[in-house]
Amino acid sequence: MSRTAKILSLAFIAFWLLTALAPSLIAPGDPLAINPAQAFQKPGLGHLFGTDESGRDVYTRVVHGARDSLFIGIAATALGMGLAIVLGTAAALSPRWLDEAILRVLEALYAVPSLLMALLIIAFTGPGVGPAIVAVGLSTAPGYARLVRSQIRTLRRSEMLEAATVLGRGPWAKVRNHLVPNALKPLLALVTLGIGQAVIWAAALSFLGLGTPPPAPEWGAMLSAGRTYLHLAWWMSLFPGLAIVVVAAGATLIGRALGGKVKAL
Amino acid sequence: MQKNQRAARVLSSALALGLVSAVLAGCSGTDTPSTADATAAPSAGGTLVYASGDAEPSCLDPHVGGNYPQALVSSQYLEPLFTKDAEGKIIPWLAESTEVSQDGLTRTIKLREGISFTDGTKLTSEAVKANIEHLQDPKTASSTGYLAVGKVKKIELPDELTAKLTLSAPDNALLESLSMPWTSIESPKALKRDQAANCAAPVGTGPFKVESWEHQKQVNLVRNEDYVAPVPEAGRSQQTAYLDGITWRFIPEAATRYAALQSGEVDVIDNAQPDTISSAAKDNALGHLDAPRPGASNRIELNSAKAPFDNAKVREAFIRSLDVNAGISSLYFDTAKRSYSLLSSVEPLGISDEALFTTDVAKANALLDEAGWTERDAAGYRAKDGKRLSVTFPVSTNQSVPAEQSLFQQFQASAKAVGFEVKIELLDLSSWYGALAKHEYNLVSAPYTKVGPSVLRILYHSDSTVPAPSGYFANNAQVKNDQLDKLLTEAEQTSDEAQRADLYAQAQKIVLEGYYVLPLYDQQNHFLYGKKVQGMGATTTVSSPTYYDVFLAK
Amino acid sequence: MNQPVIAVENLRVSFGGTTAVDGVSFTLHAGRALALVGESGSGKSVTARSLLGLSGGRAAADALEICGQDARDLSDGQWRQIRGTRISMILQDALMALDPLRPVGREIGDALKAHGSAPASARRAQVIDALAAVRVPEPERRARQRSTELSGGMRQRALIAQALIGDPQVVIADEATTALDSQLTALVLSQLRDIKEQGRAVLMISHDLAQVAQLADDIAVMRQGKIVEFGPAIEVLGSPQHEYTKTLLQAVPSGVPRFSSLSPGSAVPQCPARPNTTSAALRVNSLSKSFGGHPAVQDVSFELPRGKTLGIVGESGSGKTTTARMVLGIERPDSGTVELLGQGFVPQRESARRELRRQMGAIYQNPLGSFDPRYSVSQLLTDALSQGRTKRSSQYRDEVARLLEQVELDPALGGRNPVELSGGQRQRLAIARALAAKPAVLILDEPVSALDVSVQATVLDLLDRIQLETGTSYLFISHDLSVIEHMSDAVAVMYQGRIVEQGPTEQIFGDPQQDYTKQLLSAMPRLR
Amino acid sequence: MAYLGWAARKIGGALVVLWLVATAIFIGIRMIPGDPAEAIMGGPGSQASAEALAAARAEFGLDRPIGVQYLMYLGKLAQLDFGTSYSLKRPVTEVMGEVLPNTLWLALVSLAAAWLLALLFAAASMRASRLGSWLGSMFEIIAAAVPHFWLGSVLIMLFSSALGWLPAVDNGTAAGLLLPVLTLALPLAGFLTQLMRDSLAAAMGSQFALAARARGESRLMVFWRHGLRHASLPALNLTGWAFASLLSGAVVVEAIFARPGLGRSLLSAVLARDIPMVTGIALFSALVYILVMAVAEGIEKFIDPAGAGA
Repeated sequence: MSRTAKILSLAFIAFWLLTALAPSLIAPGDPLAINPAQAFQKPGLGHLFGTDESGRDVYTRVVHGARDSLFIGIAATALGMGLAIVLGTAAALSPRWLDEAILRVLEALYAVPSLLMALLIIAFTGPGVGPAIVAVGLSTAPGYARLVRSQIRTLRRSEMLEAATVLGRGPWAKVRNHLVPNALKPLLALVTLGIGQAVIWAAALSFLGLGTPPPAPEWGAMLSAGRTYLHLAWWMSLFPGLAIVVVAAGATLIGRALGGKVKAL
Repeated sequence: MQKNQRAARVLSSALALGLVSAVLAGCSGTDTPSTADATAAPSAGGTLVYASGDAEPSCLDPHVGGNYPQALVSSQYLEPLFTKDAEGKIIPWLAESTEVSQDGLTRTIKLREGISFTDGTKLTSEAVKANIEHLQDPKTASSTGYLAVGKVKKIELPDELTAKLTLSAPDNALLESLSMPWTSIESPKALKRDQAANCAAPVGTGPFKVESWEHQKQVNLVRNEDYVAPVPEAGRSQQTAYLDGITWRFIPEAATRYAALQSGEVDVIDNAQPDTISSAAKDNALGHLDAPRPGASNRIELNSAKAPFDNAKVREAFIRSLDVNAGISSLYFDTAKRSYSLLSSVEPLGISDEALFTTDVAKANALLDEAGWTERDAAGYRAKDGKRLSVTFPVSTNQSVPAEQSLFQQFQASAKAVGFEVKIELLDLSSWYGALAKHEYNLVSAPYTKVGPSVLRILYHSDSTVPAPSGYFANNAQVKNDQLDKLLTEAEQTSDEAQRADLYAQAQKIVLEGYYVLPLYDQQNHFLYGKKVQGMGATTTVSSPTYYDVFLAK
Repeated sequence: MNQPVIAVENLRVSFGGTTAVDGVSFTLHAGRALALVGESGSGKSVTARSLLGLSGGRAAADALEICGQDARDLSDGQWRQIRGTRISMILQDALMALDPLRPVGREIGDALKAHGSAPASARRAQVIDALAAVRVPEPERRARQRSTELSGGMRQRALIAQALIGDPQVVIADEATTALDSQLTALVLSQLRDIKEQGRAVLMISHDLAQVAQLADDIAVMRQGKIVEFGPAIEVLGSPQHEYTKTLLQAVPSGVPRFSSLSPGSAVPQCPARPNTTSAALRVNSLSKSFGGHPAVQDVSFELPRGKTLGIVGESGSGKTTTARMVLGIERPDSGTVELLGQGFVPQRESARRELRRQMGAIYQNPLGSFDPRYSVSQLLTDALSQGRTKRSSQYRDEVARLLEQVELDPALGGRNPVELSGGQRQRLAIARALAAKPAVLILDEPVSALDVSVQATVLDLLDRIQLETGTSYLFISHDLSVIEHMSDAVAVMYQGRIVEQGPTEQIFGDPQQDYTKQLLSAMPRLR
Repeated sequence: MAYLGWAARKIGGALVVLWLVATAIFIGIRMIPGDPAEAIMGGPGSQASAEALAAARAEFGLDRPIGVQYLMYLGKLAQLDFGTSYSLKRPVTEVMGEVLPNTLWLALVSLAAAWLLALLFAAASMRASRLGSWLGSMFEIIAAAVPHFWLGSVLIMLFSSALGWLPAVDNGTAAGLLLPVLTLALPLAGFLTQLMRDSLAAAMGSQFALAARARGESRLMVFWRHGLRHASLPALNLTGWAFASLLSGAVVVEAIFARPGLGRSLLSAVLARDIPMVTGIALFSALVYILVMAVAEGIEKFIDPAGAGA
């Protein structure tokens, strides 16, 4: 990763972290404050991104929405990755039959497309943030798990570990010094790629009315509300849409800079 | 169980056709409200493409279940026994005449001669019996129609065209009930088929018939070439419909539906959104039909059986804290008129009282103080004995359009100012019914469409607080008032029109003044149509448009 | 003399701002072979590719004639007319030079497709003829196979057939013999000789003078984009004028006695006092291993005396590497034992032999894979010195510096990542790491096979010096007979998983007993 | 013979996967709090009659031990009996038979379109200047980051509402397919381009490409014969994932463009808590996924029998 890329990535992450943790620093207003008289204001000096149907400031809402959207994306990815590390490591280190069994489970998870899986879970649990996280997490897990598995298997057979054996390193030292850090590095790249996608899927669920309930300023829910007024107030859906694109594209760029390949998704 | 399950609805405009809803089904002669050049002579031919935003019905026979989307489509191929004239008076349609016995317990209906179903079966009194029995058969699983004919105990057929209905109690709403699409008359021969076949293609007497149903996409209707109008219209070039057919499509996305109308892919859309109605008004190419539904107005009910709304002061405080008008005017672009009534504006017996609902934040605060909600918690909400003043508001996403959901969010924000915490829960229909059945609500908005003021009995009689075996009850406000019960029962049984109006007025006053209900506006029912479409305007008694008079300009 | 088929005058090629070829001139005549010799980056490949219009950079020349045609301002379309029909190219690695996803017959036939509209059946026949001409058995079947399904020899032949099918007058062999074992090298050289004898001109590119000597009529020695010496092969090899040519010649190990320096300026102590002990550092007793029922190593036994070098030589697939891996205790033998310094090493439990492992180090052909990619040079060495306890270098700074010095690496490289090092530097780093624990035995598996001859010379000199200084025993595995001859005290020849012959180096190379050994030696390119 | 063994392994694996999905759904239904019969009939809101509940109990053996219920459930599925959708009142298999072809067609056309777009972009980026290729890579990253639901609305807004060039809803013509296909294909093309570009660049810079050029082949021929194959391998490898993401996208796209299909059926089935329908759709989509994977693997094996390029 080049120096500029590093600085830009860190700035990008810092910006969104700040936005998510202390949105009031960037947008001091109340994202829920209504003002029907000010509904459907065009973007301008008073309202940078315009206002929505209840006169809420879209800019404030987009900024405050970062927390929910990113939280769902990060939580879902963390869940998927956690599950993937457990399953992938288990598969890589297990005897063949168990490896096969875990692979089938992963394939079963894979065989139900992510949004379908989310809907399936929601069919059982009802809508909400929790099910959205579980759904997106579960459906991303098999992709990560396969990577973890192949990564560990490759590493196990690698010359690097052979060399460590030859140098007289014990099993614990090999796992701690070489296996884990080297297996984690590509995962880190993939996680950044994955968070972007998880944000999109979570937004899709909110868009379908099955994720974060309004009036919380989650981006997908804002888009969902905005699409009704697409003819009248394009800014209501443009800006949350842009926020999703910026986060997902930025995450992809960072992931790629970290050496991640889309391949493993 | 039916209350009216509309999948999505819209707001209304002050424009063009505000009055059209009073026009009767098919019985026109009334001028169709018109787009710029409504003077073109009717010409036959062409297929109209209709785009519905409602969920696709699972059955095209409105006897089964019985919701508004079914009413919309079935009005094209089924006809009821009665309808309303331009003044809102019930008149016979498939029936020729009717009379009721002195005690109000025997209703005789005489049918017109010379009308046939599209399967060739003649319309006879046998059909009336078969249809009412079909509605009452539990296997049909009718909810709306079932309630409508609930008092019919026995049906005798003195001759081929006469049916004699024996009732369990006098019912002055029976004719209104029999004017609704959910009690339309179908071919008795066709009703004998299994339910799946009947659902796929019900057989009626209407100007169109069901040709085929491409699930999830469209229902194809074609002209009934043998149509006989029960009340013939003078001056028509033909007695059958002008259109060759109607393609009845399902396009759930409001924006897509409107885009398709703009680009001319479809000719008529329902569930038009407020903003599109308002922009269509500026667009000379598009016509607008505003047809508020009859029955109850759209309103929020406050559950008086549960704290904190068991206290009338708290109910009033909640209602006074809201600035309803500002929200409606901005969200609905002045397409929806504020209502202060329990009943739709098309119901002549409805009464209004604006003074009860004016916004008064100071009074709201005072009332809450009086009711003992004097503490304030960390989040700024009022509390009593450490308990927060919190109310739950389950909202069915199937029954609430985006503008309405936004309105509720605005209520949430303004109620917070006086110390209410309103928890809006957006639920799918199934979970929403579940929440209601379990009494997990303090506020609820449940529209109910029915012709006539007898809807008041269904909604506010204490009997309606008793759940049906399925858990459903219609009295969501949980009003239990002996005097009210008495008024509602009497109103339904009297044969004196003036007395009926007076009894219903007294009943409405009790409900309104008890702050059980916050009326919002009529049940919105807006249609937009393209320039080619001429002759739009006629509707059924439940305000669903009919297309007998409609033609496409060349 | 007749018209040259290639005449180049003052050829200059640059990439961006860097000049890769700087004023090269030569001529090449039909029926003759010219060798362009130099180390990696000397500009020889770029020069050759310029003759095909494929230099990839900006090329200019005072004259560039191909078969009498001025090729300086040809359009891409005109170049395509020349490529394959007048001048063609054989690339280094047959596995990489033939598309692994396409049948070789199609690959060969593409050359015809590009140049004419012969019907498909005629093309197929021609392809099969071409394969038969380079002595591919069952050409019909082979034509349908992909390069990955062919054996090494078959693949090389297919590659040559691909270059010859358009009947070109000039064939460029770009490192066509590099990294091949001796048998394959001999095969390719004989094919090239056939090509020359057919009256075509051959331009051979190589870094190895010994191989060039087998074929070339003329030799041009290139360095830093310039030809530093040009002349008939006999003269250039026999009495080199330029210093650089001399260095290249000196670097060829074949026939150079042990401990004689191969590189200028390297200080191998002259007359070393070598321990003359008979005690074995490593004793290997009848190791056997089979994979999926196919025996890979059968009954291999040998002894490595302390302070000496045992060379194991054989073609690829002869079982050398499997043997090395069993000796290292990475691969578990089906039967047999290994003793290190008199103690049992294989088949002991890993925990039991961990202490003993410090006595045995390993060097691989490609050392990069054996380094943790996250570690810098000094971290790698610190990790080795601390027995894996730390990679922070502060505490071991002096020892790291000493190790780097021992393998003649600039201590300034300590902060670099191994990826940034050259091949020779990486191999030195691998040696330094192996030496950190002061082992008694080093297992060297093809340690110099990936290196240019001149770099190979310096690494071999380094290994010599270390052995003299530390008395470390080497098990030296290579397919390269000349390297084995130069480095080993004793040699074991492996063939099909067995040791067919072993003995002192002079005996094996001077008086081989087994037919296989004789055959192997006859294919060995020699300078001296 | 090798293919037979491969097919047998595939079928075996597919059955195991289907069994796992079915089992997960079975467990899911049992985990819904309350009466499972009510859950099967569509949750509390279905207000199913007592008779209907009794019928459901008998049909699914809910009064029997859980093991028996499970076996009955599997037995029915094995006979391809997915039951009757309570919300549509029609057999699930019949509904699937209607909607599945629509979704498959949409997904396949979109997959083809995404491939085509990705190849075009990847090929174009080979010749592009530094700025051009930077713009290209930004474009592909942004395309991959655009949510379907937003793109669909914007496309309708632009091409139907404002310009009136393309129909917003399916009208049976190719033009009606254009917007939904673009909506699905653009983000996917963004992903595929990222994949293809690397391997295309590797192939075009490889020794065999040089050898081909040295034989007299033009750049275009090298692209056709070598670049394309190598570029398609990693993307082919990802076909299963791509197809799954298309099915996910179909849920949204079918809703926006009013197209009948699997996604829309699922969405309404979920909203109606129509468990037989949900079960059927989940199993059908798993089956489709498995089939698509098998076909993709077959093509991959055909292009690259030795697994050399993967």
